[in-house]
Amino acid sequence: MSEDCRIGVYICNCGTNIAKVVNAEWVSAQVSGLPNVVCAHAYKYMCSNPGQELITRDIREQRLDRVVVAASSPRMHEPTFRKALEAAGLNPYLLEMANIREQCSWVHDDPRAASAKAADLTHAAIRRVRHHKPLEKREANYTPATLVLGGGIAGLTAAVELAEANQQVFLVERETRLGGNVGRADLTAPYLDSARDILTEKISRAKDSPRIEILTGTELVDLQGFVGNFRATVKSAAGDERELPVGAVLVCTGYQEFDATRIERLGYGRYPDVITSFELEKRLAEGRLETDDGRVPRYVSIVHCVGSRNPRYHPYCSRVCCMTALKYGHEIKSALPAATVTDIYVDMLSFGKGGEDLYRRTSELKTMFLMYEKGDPPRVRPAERGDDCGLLVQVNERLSGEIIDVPADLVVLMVGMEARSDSDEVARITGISRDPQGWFIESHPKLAPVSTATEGVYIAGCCQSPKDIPDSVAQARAAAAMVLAHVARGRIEIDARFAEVDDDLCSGCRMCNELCPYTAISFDAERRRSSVESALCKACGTCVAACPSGALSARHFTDDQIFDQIEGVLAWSSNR
Amino acid sequence: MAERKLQVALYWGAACGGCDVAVLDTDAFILDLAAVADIRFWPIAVDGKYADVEAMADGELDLALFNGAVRNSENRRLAELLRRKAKIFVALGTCAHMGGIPGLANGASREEIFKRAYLANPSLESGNIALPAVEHKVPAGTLDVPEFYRRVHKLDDIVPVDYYVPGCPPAPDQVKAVLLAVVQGNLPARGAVVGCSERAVCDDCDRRKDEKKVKRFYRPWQVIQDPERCLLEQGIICAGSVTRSGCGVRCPDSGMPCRGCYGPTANVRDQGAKLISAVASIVDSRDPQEIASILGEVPDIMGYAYRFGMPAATLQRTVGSL
Amino acid sequence: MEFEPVIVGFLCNWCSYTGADLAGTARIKHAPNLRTIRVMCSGRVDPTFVLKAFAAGADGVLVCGCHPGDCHYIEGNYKAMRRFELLKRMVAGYGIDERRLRLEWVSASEGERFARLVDEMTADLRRLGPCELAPTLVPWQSDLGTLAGEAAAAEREVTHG
Amino acid sequence: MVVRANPHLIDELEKYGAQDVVKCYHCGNCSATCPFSGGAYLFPRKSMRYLQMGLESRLRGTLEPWLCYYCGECSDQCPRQAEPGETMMSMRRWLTSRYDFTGISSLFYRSWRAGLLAIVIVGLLTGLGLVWFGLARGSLSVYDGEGAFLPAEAIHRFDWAMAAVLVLLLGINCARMWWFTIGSDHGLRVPPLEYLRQLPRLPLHFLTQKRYRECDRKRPWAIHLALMLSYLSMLILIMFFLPQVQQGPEINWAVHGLGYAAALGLIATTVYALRGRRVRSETHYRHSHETDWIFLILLLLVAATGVAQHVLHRAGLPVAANLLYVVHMMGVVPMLVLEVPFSKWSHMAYRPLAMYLSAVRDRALAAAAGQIAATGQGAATGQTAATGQIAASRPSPTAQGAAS
Repeated sequence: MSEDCRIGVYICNCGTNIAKVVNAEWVSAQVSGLPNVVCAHAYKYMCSNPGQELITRDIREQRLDRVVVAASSPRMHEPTFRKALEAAGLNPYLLEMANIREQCSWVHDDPRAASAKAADLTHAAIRRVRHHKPLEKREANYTPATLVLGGGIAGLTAAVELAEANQQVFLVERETRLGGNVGRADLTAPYLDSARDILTEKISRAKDSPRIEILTGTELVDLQGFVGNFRATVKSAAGDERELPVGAVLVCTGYQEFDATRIERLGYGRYPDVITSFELEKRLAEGRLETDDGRVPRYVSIVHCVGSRNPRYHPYCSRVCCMTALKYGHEIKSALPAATVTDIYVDMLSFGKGGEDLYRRTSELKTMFLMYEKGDPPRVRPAERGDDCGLLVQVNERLSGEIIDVPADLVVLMVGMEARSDSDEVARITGISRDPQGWFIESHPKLAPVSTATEGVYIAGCCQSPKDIPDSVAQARAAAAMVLAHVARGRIEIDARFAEVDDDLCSGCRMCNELCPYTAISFDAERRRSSVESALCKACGTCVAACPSGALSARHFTDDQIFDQIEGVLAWSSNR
Repeated sequence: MAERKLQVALYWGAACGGCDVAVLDTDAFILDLAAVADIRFWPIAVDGKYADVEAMADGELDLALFNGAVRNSENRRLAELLRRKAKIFVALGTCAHMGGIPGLANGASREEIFKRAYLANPSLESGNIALPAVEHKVPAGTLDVPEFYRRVHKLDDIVPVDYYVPGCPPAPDQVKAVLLAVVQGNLPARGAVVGCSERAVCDDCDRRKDEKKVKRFYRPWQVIQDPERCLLEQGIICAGSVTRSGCGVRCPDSGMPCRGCYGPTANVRDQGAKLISAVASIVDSRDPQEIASILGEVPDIMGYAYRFGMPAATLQRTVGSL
Repeated sequence: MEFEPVIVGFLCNWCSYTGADLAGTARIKHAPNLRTIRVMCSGRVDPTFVLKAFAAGADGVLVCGCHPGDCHYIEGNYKAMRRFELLKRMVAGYGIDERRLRLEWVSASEGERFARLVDEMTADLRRLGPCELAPTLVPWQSDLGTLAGEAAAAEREVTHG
Repeated sequence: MVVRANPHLIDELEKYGAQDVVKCYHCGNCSATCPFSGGAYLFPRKSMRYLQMGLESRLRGTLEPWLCYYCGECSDQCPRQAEPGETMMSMRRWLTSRYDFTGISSLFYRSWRAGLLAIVIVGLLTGLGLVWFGLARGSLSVYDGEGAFLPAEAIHRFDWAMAAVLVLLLGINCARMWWFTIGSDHGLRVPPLEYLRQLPRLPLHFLTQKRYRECDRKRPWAIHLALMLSYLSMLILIMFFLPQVQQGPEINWAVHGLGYAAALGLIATTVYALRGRRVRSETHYRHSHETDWIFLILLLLVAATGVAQHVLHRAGLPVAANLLYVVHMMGVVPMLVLEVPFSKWSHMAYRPLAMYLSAVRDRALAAAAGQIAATGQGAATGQTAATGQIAASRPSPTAQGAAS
């Protein structure tokens, strides 16, 4: 604490916004006698230019080295007043704000109680600001190379996009071929274009680009460093390791399909004519739409939501299956016009461009649509003697309330998407968090859909959640744009607020190591000390709260600052 | 004439006597000490009367070592007296430092303690039930008994303390080092905790520390422990991480978790709060029910958190509420 | 005059503090008894802060964070949840009524919920009265009378019982 | 009970005029917009569902198609242009063919050519018979009285004989309708008195079409009522007053006045309907099955020739009048013989009967629910009781109609 610091206190009337309920003059009088307070003013509009000039003038003339502004929420005007401090040559972090508008005058009616609260909050700010220290933002270089993890449609798109902008790309794919799950499909919904056409174009552009180094049969085994300065270690199938210096990592690792044998009553694995959507894709692509024993199916039943939207398996919607199933309706009908197609679904989710139209067109092909209760999937059993079909699908049909048997020669299961079984490993290496279903979590569901908690690591495609090709491509391009924005700036700025370890106090207990969601804390096994990589730290302070020996501290949210704030808000309440 | 000998007093307040034994455990050193010091007052080892101390001039003693907490008016009287008479007043051992084991009595009110000790005790004999009274009239006159305070106090709640030597008991080597420092006049700034490390026990503990994630907590007897691995990682609540080192890692080395007798490190304000914060932080679950059931296995939170420091805790328990 | 409790609130910057600001911009009136301290994350709330607030005279402490799964720092609120599990037992161990300490999830959009939460807790604390801690070094003769009566009763029990 | 789906039922119904059933995705707008849908009778959606799923036995047992008058509101509101109104219409055709035990109905609906051929054959046979009968007994130049070519008494007897046959055929079909909808439902116990108690509904609905009036659109009801009353008047005149009708040449206003009004009504409404169907002026005219055209043209033909022979008779042209009378009868006979039991005219009987049977069914369900509640079985069979209570507390539109 700076014992002899000089604090200026400014209480804003905000026109009548604050003054209507809070007596700013009274608050000013209350705090003016507090230790270290050199001057205290109430003013009409602190955020106005004259208001800011009041601060800058006092800083110069009264040699202030701390400033408290009691006004609106710091979320609103902290940047404004920090600039004012900077303008007067004071470090911007020597400011503290008391929120007496949003959290006081706007929500209270009683002037007496509101003024008392405003005084308490201002008092706390004064107590706190004494512990503030000048903090400096820092900068680091940015390595203009990018690691793209995964060679599916999202990874290919991002890699090509970055290469077109003259950036070096390392495209790492665990499998031996590029293309991912899109490469397993025949046609795409809703316009029935060939999946192969879509892919071939991307793959050849990637292969032709001199800026893309394609590393198939390779996986990421380690990632160190921070945004702009990562060191990625990749390992080939042969066991060769290689370190790649990159500025950003795009994770596009995709999904895996649900294992349909888990839902026993669907009969997958028991009856050869119960097949998955991917198996049907293969038959369609080969032009061999027939049953296991080579017959032409007269009845084809398509069961939706296999593994999806079912609390026992996956609660979410896999998003592409409805459209794919409708697509099958078309493909089956065009291959076998006499066949009857039955779509057994939970809800038909035909959102998005062209979706509703595909649904309508498929229903016009006389597809029979049956609705089942989620959590009560249909039961498949062999047909009885005398039936004109191989299987019977028993459906508890929701719209009619009837239990019906549907004839089937081929049952197609629309297996849902699930997080890859290795997603935990990828998440651990790259410092991404996963939701309870294993999907990678974005920074903000609406405003930062491809960023992650680790700056410089982006996600695109189905590794984030199930999505269709257009959405995957859009995300991939968005992630590429995020990378290019960093490249354009050339350098990265590191926040002045972060946690730090006092090396003299750390006993190497490792309590904090696993707490950091950003893997900013590393442990030096030789010295037996933990340390924080400040560029990775986002200043949440959870490690500080846990540190049992008080070796960790949070810059700008230190224990001292908060303790004095606690004392400050309560100092007057007991004798008021 | 030889240099003036060091004038020394030792006293015990609410204590078990272990600290006095720790002083004796310095073995032959105590004789060396006697060579350079006059032990003016040490009730456990040397005969002496309070009146002798009262008769001393203020500041006449160079060093007073006070072990034990302040439980009653006699403890207080002697603490104040020795403080006045001594140039250097040292809180020796955990009880004087933080309240120690006697401090656990702050978990109960004075009335509860009295009831248990004097009214509802199976060993009481009929016709012999009495409560201690400060003054008691007998035919020969009035007997006075020290007043039993509402709660146990650490020494510096009562009088200013110059140095703290933590430990229950302090390690003899550490006691020796402190005495030597006084003799040699090689003392740190007043108010310091001496005879220990700035870091936590983990720093000196040789057990292997990995990443901490705990799914279940055990009491030491419930599990066969890996002697090489951090006890906390095995689910045994060890206070080593919230406790100053200096003891020589005696407990963890012998398979028992640290109980925290050396007190918190300098930056930690509340050892118990930090212990629960750290222990809870490493629970490996995000499910509220599972978290509750894992942490539900931890018994007697107040005992674990404040085994040696209840009188030094941030909050002092409301009287009579338990 | 009716007793007015003082509540110290630790609000996370991203959800709860923003939610409290939203209550302001929406002019949702609520009790003026909360004194907010902004922290970056509910995971920053060291149990010591809560004990300190009680020790400094707070009648109640409210810790607010993002809803589980919604934490700006991914899972800081889960750590707050875990610590709270032991902290509430510790606070009870101090003899403090459990209603004086609450951990609640308030998102950035829950201005209304925040306001009702503050009202509800204020009302609870008004009923409970001030949170008092142990006075120090109080002479014990004051309650000797009651214990002496009990001693006499115990004596009779042992003699005749 | 598990029922087998028949994916081909839709194909079958398409022959009866079903349109775009496959487009329906069960949003329920149609049922929400229909003023009659409610209680135990939710349509058109439920019927659409049975049809899409091919639950033939379920569909055969429903009364819903008959409770619909095809105002067309549902088809207009359908977001997918699935034409529920027209589907209900086609289901009425299909049900007519199911009620008919001879299979003739099915044949006519599935092949309009066969229907037309039958009409032509019956018409020709009628013509030949009447000419043979007329020439054997009287003279072509005498219209009425002594030596008349087609004496009114003889025609009257013929009409009654024909009517007896038709009533018998229709009666059997009505009995089958009862069996499909109520009789074969073993879970349903109808208190016999209810059949009597609900009986007044039959003439009420037959004569007033009062339910049709409850549709939001009034014009179709007015046209339908005019057509129906005109036809009924004409039927009464012919069945009971044929000799008086045929007397001439003077005009007996007591009889003929009604006849003129009826003829005018018939001609005006059929012309209106034909024009409507041609230009698709209203929703329910948008789709026309071949049998609709045949029916309307035949009706117009019969009405026109009836008027013409009457006028010619008054004009003192007995030969022409007699010849036209034969032509008239060549239309009347096939119209009655083929349309009444086997085709469109049968709805005259089925629709009021459906109103009546649905009311009976409602009462039976309400009684069952009451009994369950009274015997305290409600707790054990909560589901049934609850369903029953819903049926009881929310009477179907038919029951409401009766109450008002």
